[in-house]
Amino acid sequence: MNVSKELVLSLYRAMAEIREFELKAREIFRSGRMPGFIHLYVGEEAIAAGVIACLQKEDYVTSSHRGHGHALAKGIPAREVMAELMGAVGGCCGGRGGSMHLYEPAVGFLGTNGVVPPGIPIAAGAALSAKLRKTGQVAVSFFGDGAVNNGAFHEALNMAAVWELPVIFVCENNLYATETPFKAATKNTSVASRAAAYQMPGIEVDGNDVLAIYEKTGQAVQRARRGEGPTLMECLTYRWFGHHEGDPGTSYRSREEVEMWKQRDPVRRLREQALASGWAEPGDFERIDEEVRSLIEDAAQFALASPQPKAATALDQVFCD
Amino acid sequence: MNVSKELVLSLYRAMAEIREFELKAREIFRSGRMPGFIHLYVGEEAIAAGVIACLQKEDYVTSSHRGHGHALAKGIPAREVMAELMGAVGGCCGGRGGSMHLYEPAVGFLGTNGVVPPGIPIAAGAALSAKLRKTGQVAVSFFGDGAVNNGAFHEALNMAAVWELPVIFVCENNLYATETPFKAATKNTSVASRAAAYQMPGIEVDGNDVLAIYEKTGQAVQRARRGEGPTLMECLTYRWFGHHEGDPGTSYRSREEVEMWKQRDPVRRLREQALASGWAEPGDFERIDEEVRSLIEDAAQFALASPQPKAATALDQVFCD
Amino acid sequence: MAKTQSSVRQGLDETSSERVGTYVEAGIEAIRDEMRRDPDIFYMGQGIGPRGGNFAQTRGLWNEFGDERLRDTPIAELAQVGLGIGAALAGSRPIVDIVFFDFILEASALLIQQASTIHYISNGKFRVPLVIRAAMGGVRNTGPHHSHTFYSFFMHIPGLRVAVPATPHDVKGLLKTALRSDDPALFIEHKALYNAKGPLPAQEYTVPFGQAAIRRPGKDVTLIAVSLMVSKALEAAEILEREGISVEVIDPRTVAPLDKETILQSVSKTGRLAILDEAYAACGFSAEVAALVSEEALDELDAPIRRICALPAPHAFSPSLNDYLIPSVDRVVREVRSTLRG
Amino acid sequence: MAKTQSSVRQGLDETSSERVGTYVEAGIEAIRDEMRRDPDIFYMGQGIGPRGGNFAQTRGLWNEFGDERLRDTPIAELAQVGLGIGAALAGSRPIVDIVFFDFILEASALLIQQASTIHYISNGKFRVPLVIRAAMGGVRNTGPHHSHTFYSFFMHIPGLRVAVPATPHDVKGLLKTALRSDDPALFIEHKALYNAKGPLPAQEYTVPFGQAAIRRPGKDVTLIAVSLMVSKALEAAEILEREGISVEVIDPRTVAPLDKETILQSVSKTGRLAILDEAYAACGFSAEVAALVSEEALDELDAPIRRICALPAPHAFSPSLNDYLIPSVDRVVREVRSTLRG
Ligand SMILES: Cc1ncc(C[n+]2csc(CCOP(=O)(O)OP(=O)(O)O)c2C)c(N)n1
Ligand SMILES: Cc1ncc(C[n+]2csc(CCOP(=O)(O)OP(=O)(O)O)c2C)c(N)n1
Ligand SMILES: [Mg+2]
Ligand SMILES: [Mg+2]
Repeated sequence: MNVSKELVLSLYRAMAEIREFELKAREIFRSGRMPGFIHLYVGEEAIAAGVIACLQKEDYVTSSHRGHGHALAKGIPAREVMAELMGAVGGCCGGRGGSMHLYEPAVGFLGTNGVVPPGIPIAAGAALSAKLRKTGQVAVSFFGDGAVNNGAFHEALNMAAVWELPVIFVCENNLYATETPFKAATKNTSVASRAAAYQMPGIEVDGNDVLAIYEKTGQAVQRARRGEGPTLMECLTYRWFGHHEGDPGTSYRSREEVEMWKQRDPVRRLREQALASGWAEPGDFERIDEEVRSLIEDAAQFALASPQPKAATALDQVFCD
Repeated sequence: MNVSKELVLSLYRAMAEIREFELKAREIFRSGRMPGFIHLYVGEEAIAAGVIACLQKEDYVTSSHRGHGHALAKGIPAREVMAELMGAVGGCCGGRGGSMHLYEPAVGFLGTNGVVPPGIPIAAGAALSAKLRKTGQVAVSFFGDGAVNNGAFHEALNMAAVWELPVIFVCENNLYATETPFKAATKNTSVASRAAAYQMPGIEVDGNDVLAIYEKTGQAVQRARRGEGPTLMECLTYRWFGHHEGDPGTSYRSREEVEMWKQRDPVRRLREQALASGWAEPGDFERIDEEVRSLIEDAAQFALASPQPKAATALDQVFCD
Repeated sequence: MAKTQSSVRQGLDETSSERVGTYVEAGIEAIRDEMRRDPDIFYMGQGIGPRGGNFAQTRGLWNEFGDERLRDTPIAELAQVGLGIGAALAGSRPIVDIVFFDFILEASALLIQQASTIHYISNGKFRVPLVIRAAMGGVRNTGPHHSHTFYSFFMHIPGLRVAVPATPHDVKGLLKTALRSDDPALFIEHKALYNAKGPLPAQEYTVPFGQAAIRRPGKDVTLIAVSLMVSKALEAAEILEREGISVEVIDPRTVAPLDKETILQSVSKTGRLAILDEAYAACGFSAEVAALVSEEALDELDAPIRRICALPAPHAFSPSLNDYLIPSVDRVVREVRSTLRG
Repeated sequence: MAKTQSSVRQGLDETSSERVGTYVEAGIEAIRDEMRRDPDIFYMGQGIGPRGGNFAQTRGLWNEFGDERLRDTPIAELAQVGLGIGAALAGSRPIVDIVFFDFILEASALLIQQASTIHYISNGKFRVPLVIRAAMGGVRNTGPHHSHTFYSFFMHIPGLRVAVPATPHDVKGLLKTALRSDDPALFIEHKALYNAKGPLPAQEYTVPFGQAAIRRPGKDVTLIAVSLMVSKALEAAEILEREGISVEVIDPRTVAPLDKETILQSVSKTGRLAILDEAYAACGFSAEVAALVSEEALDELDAPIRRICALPAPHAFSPSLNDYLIPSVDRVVREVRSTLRG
């Protein structure tokens, strides 16, 4: 793969923005000012960044309960994501949705989701629409290892394969669904191998290696755009924190395991790799870190200042017509 | 495999009984005296006969909408099955169920089913119960090719595999679900190959060869009883008639295809094989044919004479307590 | 939805049109017209392509629109509805045919959690122009798994439209409205009505949602019914007429939105209310109508409300049991008559 | 089910017992007792093993009963319920924990088509002693996918029992009844109640299905509520008492079967009825109670019935919207008061 400075820095920037966003969201949540529940993506940033770097604005993404990273990478402004987490009017859904219900048609973002499986068939449906309308768009569905033992995964992958839909199924296998280890939920712990059941290409990739993800996704997107059908991509990764804020995430995972995965930090890894390979300079990264810090600080200020929606609007827009 | 005369004749008898039953049911249905809809099993008899010959009375079976054969082979008397098809009190469910809702706890028969997927998880659940109660029972689920693209198939096979349940999943792949060819419903037309997705043994067998089915099922049952978990078995077969009585079954299938499969008649095949191999004499088969004819004639008379349940009982037994 | 017109007086066979057609033809006609008009509409379901549908409900459409727009699916209701939602979000206008209404349960999670909420939760940014088509109810002893009529589930959920047409005229007009609406809608036909004949105007028309039809005017008692039960209501009204009891039969045509005004106006005229429903009483459509009137027109009632519904047992296969459980014209006559003795 | 006892008078914190416990402890206690007593009971669900449940609703059980009887499952609600039905048919007594009630939709087909019908359709030959456990309702802004209360769906279907306890006492007593019953039952707790405290007798007792509790006697108006809404009803009653309005608060405790007699008796005494429900009004529990009274006690009513329910919009995440949509004590007070002006 030909690695340009521009590519490296844009992937870095995407990951750094997610990392900074999540840490800020955590801080606000812990201060008691954020309603609801949030599921943080720290440790898994390479997947959102690497996959979405291969997409156009018009392409579609569906996401899971752990979806801030996907929303940011696809282009919803950090201000609007953070305000949405607050249930505030400045949020991308006016505060109606919160963390697990982020939507933005302007960037093809078909929603984070409070339910585990639905994003998978919804992405396949968006791909079907693209195919019927002959727009060349592709759809990507992000979901966890917990989703792959669910019936919707099976039905959607089968239909996507037989109809050759332009969709990429990205499994973020972080080894646990809540506290259940993947190996307790299935006998076949290779998600990629399951693609064979649908006669679809299945790819396993290091989920903390943003360049590898970028490369593999690029190939899958090209196949999809050429009309050659779907791909299942398994990205092996790990969440640093608990399942949601409030879960320490330590009772079912050893300290060593967590530490080992922190050593594989995808953000630091790209930076070190880039410096070692001479793709970019230390100053490049420092500048981005600084930009991202102020972007997220601004997002937080915006979100905290954004008022709650007016109660009188609560019955608006239940229907279009 | 060691083929005894006793085995050959009992397998033959089971198949002949199903064949005769189905033809009689068809006759009654066509005479306009039978309510509802029936799905006939003619052409597929070897599967019910061969699989269930490996089971004990205590073992469990779940079945599909095409389930008369399974019910008879598992041991529900032909009289009671035929009367049930009539909605008559003499039926195994007192007429409440009809063809797609045959139940009989005395022989472990957990139901034919009007819905395509549910028999699959229900069988896995019966196997779980057997495992928990340490009874050594196994469960078998019969379902069509149409069921394997459904989410319940996926969820149940995954759970059966990870919990090592004593269950055998028997797919009767007759190449069509209603009028939809299997190859239009999925890209991967090998059902047996899908077992790999669950890390479960997958076996493909000639569904019109009752001895092969008997042998393969025997091995799977032994594995299950030894606590080594589930098996997926794909039996390749064909239905001679339409999807249900009333569907001629000819608009989506060529005459040649139907004819070719009729040449593979599993009943005649066993008979010819047995005669050629000297396992039995012509007279053995003639005697069985005669017995079966009178058994089914008796069942038909019984069913046609059995009255409808009294309307006043319609609200009984909605609850146990 | 703002009501655009007041209720209409319309018997099962009175309209200006001379043209007659069947209920199943009416649906095909609506879909054909709309698919010709709007290239974004496509249709998916089991056996709806070359076969033309289990109930012949898509006959001829595949010949005209081909494999791309008439898509046969595997037996995967969950994915059918899920793909439908995704396609609707992306700008298509899918019709997902579930064939037997019972099997919508396999995908109820997606309708209730996703389709009904996305417009609202996205603050109006997304629309879900999805039509679910299905055929409910019993016909020729379909038994416990193929006879359900639990359309009340979808009335309970904000964000969904539910149409339950009784006539060819309304099938065509309501299906067109559903296909032009940007809201998710369930279009629920009745299996036993597919061969029913009635006026079927050839010219372009729609029937708005939320507008009841007064199938038969009357003054002594109001009888509410939808779908197949409308004809039973009319039969019963006919019989009662001979006894001097004048029954007003109202068919709401859509149950979400529900035309409350027409119901309340009728009750304020008659002072008596019965609801006839093939579904169970508990938390059903009949409960909702009774509750509505007990909230908004209690003072108008001269007698207790009656619900004439399927008796609370699973749908037994046996004809003798089934006929007892499902409301018969006889039972309707008896129950309606009893409101006048109250 | 035959009613074994008449309704009981029982406030949220009046019983003979001195022992106090939480709602979540009460459930664990019931399950522990019954699992010790009956080796056929086992429990499956997501995160209910070593973790002890998302709501701590199985804490300690895995330590005692181990992996075989406390089974963590994949995210596969359909198979969980399907395996539960199969195990029940084979003689086990499974508890299937769905955790968030919302996700029962993923398996509603199996409950409605299979579990509810098999005893009846098999002519009484099979029994399905399956308990579905789940936690409903909103708590700390759980938003559109985690706040549902559509228990009315299961009231609509014959063959299912539905318990919706409001107190620790009833959790323990009703769960024991469910676990000893041979019928499929949904045992639906409320997320916001798990930490609620109340009397929790240590000794053996059960609470029968179909027997309401009169939480507060009164004479001017009957207010029906279940689950979390009982405490709001009592708060409102307290406030109204100060205005001289005496509210009788009735908690049916199970909605299927529903204790009609207690409700009708109360209405015949007060002449006024309001139903408070966290669920939507349309075809909900509140509709059923209103319909029941409009059928069986119309003449007793001195004022229109009121339904005080979630307003018809998806469960918005934003606290300001959510608080507006879900009935508040304020709203209850206003609505109940208005029945006395009617
Ligand atoms: C249908 C359904 N069942 C259960 C849940 C509750 N739940 C939310 S997240 C989660 C675990 C998901 O694990 P995984 O898919 O691996 O994603 P991760 O959290 O590891 O990113 C569960 C069980 C749900 N949201 N939807
Ligand atoms: C969930 C569900 N969807 C649709 C149907 C309607 N249906 C009944 S049988 C059938 C085809 C089944 O095909 P297959 O499983 O291959 O069995 P076969 O009839 O070929 O024996 C369909 C679609 C159903 N019963 N259940
Ligand atoms: Mg995970
Ligand atoms: Mg088939």
